[in-house]
Amino acid sequence: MKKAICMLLVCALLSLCLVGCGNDGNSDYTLVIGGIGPTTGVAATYGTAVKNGAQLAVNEINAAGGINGMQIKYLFEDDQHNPETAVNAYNTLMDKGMQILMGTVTSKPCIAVAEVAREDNIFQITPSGSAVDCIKYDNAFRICFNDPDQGTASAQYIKQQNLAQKIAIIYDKSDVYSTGITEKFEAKAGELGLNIVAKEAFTSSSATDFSAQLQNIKNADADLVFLPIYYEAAAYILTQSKSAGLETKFFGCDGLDGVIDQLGEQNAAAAEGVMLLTPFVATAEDAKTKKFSQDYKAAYGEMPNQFAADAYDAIYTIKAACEKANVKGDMSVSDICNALKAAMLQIEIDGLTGKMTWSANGEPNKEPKAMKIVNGIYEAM
Amino acid sequence: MKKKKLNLRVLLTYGILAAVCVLVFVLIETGVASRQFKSLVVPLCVNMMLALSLNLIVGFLGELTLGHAGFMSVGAYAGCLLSVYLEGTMPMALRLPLVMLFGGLVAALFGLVIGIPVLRLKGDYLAIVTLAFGEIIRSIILNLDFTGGAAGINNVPRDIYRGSNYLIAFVLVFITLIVITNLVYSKQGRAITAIRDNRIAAESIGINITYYKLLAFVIAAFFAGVAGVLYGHNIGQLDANKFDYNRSIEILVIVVLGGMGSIPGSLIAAGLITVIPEVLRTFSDYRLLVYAIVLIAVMIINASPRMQALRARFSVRRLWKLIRGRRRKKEA
Amino acid sequence: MEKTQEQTPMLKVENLGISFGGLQAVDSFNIEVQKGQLYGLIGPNGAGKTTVFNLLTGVYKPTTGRILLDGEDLTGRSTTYIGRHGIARTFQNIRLFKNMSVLDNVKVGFEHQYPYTVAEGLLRLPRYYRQEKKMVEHGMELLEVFGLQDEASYLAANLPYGQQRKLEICRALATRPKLLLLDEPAAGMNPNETAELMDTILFVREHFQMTILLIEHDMHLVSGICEQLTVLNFGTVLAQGETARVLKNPDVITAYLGE
Amino acid sequence: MSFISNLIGGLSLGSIYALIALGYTMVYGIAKMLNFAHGDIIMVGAFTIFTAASSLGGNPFVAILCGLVTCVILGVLTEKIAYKPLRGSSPLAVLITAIGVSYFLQSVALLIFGSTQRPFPKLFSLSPIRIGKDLVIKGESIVTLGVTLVIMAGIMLLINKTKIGKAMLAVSEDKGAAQLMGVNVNRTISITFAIGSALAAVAGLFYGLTYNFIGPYTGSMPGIKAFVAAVFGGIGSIPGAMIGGILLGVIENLSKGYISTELSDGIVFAVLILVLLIKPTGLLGKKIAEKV
Repeated sequence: MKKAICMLLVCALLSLCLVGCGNDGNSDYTLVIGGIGPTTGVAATYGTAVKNGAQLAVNEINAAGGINGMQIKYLFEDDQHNPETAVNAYNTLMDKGMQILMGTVTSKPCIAVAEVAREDNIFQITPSGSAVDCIKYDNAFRICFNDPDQGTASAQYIKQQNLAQKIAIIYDKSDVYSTGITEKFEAKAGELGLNIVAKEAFTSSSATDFSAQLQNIKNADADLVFLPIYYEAAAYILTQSKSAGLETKFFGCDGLDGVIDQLGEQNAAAAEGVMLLTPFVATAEDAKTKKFSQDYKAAYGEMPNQFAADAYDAIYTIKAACEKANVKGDMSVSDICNALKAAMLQIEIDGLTGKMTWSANGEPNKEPKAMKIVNGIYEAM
Repeated sequence: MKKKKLNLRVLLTYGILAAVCVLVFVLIETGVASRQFKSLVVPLCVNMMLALSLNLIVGFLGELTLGHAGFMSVGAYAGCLLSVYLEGTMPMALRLPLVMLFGGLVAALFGLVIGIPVLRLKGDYLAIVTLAFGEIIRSIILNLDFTGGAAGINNVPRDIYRGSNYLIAFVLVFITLIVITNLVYSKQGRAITAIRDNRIAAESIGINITYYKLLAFVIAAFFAGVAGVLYGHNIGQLDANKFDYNRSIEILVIVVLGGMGSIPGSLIAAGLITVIPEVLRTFSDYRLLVYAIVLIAVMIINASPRMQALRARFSVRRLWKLIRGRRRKKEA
Repeated sequence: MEKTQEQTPMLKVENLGISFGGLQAVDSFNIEVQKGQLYGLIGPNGAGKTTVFNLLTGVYKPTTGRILLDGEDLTGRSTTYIGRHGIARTFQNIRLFKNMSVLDNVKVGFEHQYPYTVAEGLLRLPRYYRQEKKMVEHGMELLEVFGLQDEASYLAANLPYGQQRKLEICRALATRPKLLLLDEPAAGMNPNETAELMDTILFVREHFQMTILLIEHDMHLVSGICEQLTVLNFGTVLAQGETARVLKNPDVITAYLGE
Repeated sequence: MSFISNLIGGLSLGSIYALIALGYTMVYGIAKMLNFAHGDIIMVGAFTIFTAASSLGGNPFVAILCGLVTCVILGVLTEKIAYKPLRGSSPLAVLITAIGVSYFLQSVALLIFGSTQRPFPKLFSLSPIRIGKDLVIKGESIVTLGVTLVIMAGIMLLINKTKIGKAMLAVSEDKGAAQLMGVNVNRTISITFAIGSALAAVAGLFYGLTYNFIGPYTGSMPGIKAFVAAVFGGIGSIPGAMIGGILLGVIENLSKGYISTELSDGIVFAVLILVLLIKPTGLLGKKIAEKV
């Protein structure tokens, strides 16, 4: 009998989420943009940045009259960096009448959602899902660079500038972003005749202590360490390499942006001389970035990172494409998607992360900028 | 007398579960159910299978393992890789059962190979060693080429997600439920429970401890493997990081929440643990906070000795007896 | 005396010994129990009686000596093997399968008598039903012998103490042993219960033609039913022989009463 | 040279594990529960010190005191609210509530401090020791190792020589019997949690000092590793936890240095399994012979 009651309880809960998600019907005057990303769990930093960065853009656009006269209704759901949860989040958003998807933030969940989004033929633009498969269908576009391109570009840049003879790599074995870049970097480096003397891995479960990796690099006598990783782990590596007396150059990709703030004033010295190829730096001097960084800091109490900038650009890209395609509130999700797909190839965005155009495969065409940290701020190289 | 009662309980579990399945089917097919509701169905079934199989080890054999997700991942990778390989060569109706069986068997094989050395250990030592094996499996998968490393496998056919194929998940849950129930109420199941209750006595009456421990371990691993294959064919991708010890702990939470050694308990708790975080989406930022509080509260209400005594006093069965007793008195 | 020569004894133990880290717990222990005999093993606390049982059932492996059951050498065999091949026991501190029903406790004892495979059980093939039915019938028969048939569906943990003891014997008998070892069956019982237990033990011997070796402190029980006795003191045999004679042995009296 | 360097790196990693494992074992050995939230109490301790140091003018001792007090109160409160009602039911039930508490603390920290990691204040300036050209020993590591040793000795003294220690031992053996002998079981368990949580605060301090960054999920991985270390050393054994922690760190670092950084997670666990198969009750665990 107790069992029966419990089973009923489960049913009641299930039906609660059944009832809880009705469509509010009259969406004539709003455009519903959904966002998905991790706002809890170990990847929460990235999801939160995207959520906030996009929110800033939405606020600006709504204050300025919206898109084609429609106000944006911006909904964001947590996926805990889990593909299964991401699909649940996606369906929840669909229940709430999402018309355009801005997401998801991390690669693996993004790939899972891309599969479902294609079936619905909803327009998807991911700010930061950098794995190749994230946008393998024609309804999906992205703002960030993809992983292989970053690997190739980094190797090319190091060769061109003749930055190093002996290169070491520290990468995150458990992360797609990191392994994706590393793979292509190695291939390109081999092609260009760069000498990789050490390839050191870590995983998400051992991402705080790098003494052994640094010792190995020291033994290999490398003069540059390539860091295709995010800034949190990089912060550990940089501080520990200082205290281990390792004196090499460090070179990273867009994931490294944010490292100055992560290190904070007390560890600022550790960031000196770090180089990175990135489309965005929060301390850049142009008016747009300045305003964005100020607004972001005012609203959320910390400096924006590249994720926030990508998300901000994603919303403005959606705006531009909608205006180009003259998207109207009464269009179906699929119609919007078809219109936007065409429009994406025609627009050009001058965003925080550079001037972008898109090709039909969904990849952005933009130039990374090479930066170097000097006296605690980024300087173009 | 006793036999009948037992059958009744089992049949009641089957019946209620079947009724729920039919209800869910009707809700989805008539379009009443939301998409969120539909997308929860298969993850719920996966959790039910995992919980039922882990319950065999934790609840009936009485050993704590923290590596169940490891078996799930082995099965998932084996089954899904085979499925990718076979896709296009045979119809889904043939391929799916084949790859599920394959995934389950590979996981069972791992259960056997790992079980032989580790089942000598007891209690927390066994827990740690199984956790270690789970992490070793993850580490190996991340380092192998054919498993895709960190990128995982992204082209698993998403058969289960499509159309009404979630019904396959229902069938699998039923198979798991029936097999586990049949095992528990058989000679082998009694031996397994006897080992839990008193290993020394069980040994003294000629029960082969190692054999039965392995049997429980292997069958549990088998269904964890099948659950993994089901998971892969729903989400379309595999990622070794999603099968870490946290996942094992999540399954353990379900088993303990539902009551160790309680089969319907596992089913109900799987429902709660899958559905609650989604229902709590309305709390947005406070979602996991509320989830934590709910988990602690349910645990205390469900398992604390004082609450159990209280519940026994006000149980439906007791009330029923009371009413019947009165009626009898009246008749007299 | 002639009898022993013409038939093999049910249990023959030669020169059995074990030491735990230098401590000789049992030393050159010899015993011969004939078929159908009721044999007592007594001795002061810590004399090594339970250790002998643990040696006989393979819980401990002896450092010296041999154990022969009905002619078969069981020395060094596993507990499981011995349990399966003819020695069943009860425990000083009752060890039932507490969260299982009374009937199930007995059915577990049928481990090797009504076999069916895992597949037959999982698929509920005919043999499963046949064998389960036999187990229930046989189990209920056994329970009836001990007057436990009405409690068959109770959880073992919920039985009163005396009935738990009986159930343990019942479970041991379910394995169809050649030799039954009872470890202090009367512990914690009042005189009435002990008297009843004595009847039960005698009945078991008659009904199942069982050979029984028992450890007991209760001298009333020992002198009442045991035909032969071995007295252990500090791990060695102090006296051996017919009950009445052994109990009169001055060494035994000293060992029990102190000097 | 590089071997010694790797060894020193391992020792410094291991001493952090050991420090956490000591607190873990304290609760584990006496209250007989796996406190999965221990790692998160470390995180709370670190954040409290972080907050106190940045808002109370930066006196390190005041900040540390704040951390200690907060953790002790938190530890005792969680025991009273979340664990005590479950005393007497299965130890696994308590394990699950501990996981709930762990989620709870993480979510609260996430809501208050956000997901971004924070740089931990350098409360003391400890200069590294250089031996020769290549050998560098971090000051923090030496202090951590020293503090861990002192704490280990302290706990052993407390347990073996004081009245409350005897009470703890009694409670760990048999709660019911201890109660009958006049031991106040509730108080003893509260004190155990208080000490365990205070140790967590200390661990939080040294974790922060050594690794420089803290976030809401900082505690979970070290928590698991410490659990592993405690079991590795033998459940309930204080020196076992210490040795288990240090060995875990050393094995981890040497396998990274000499075998493969890519497989190091797996190697560490493989060594652990091997050791446990040879010594099924851990390095220093007592072999409890079941009385038949």
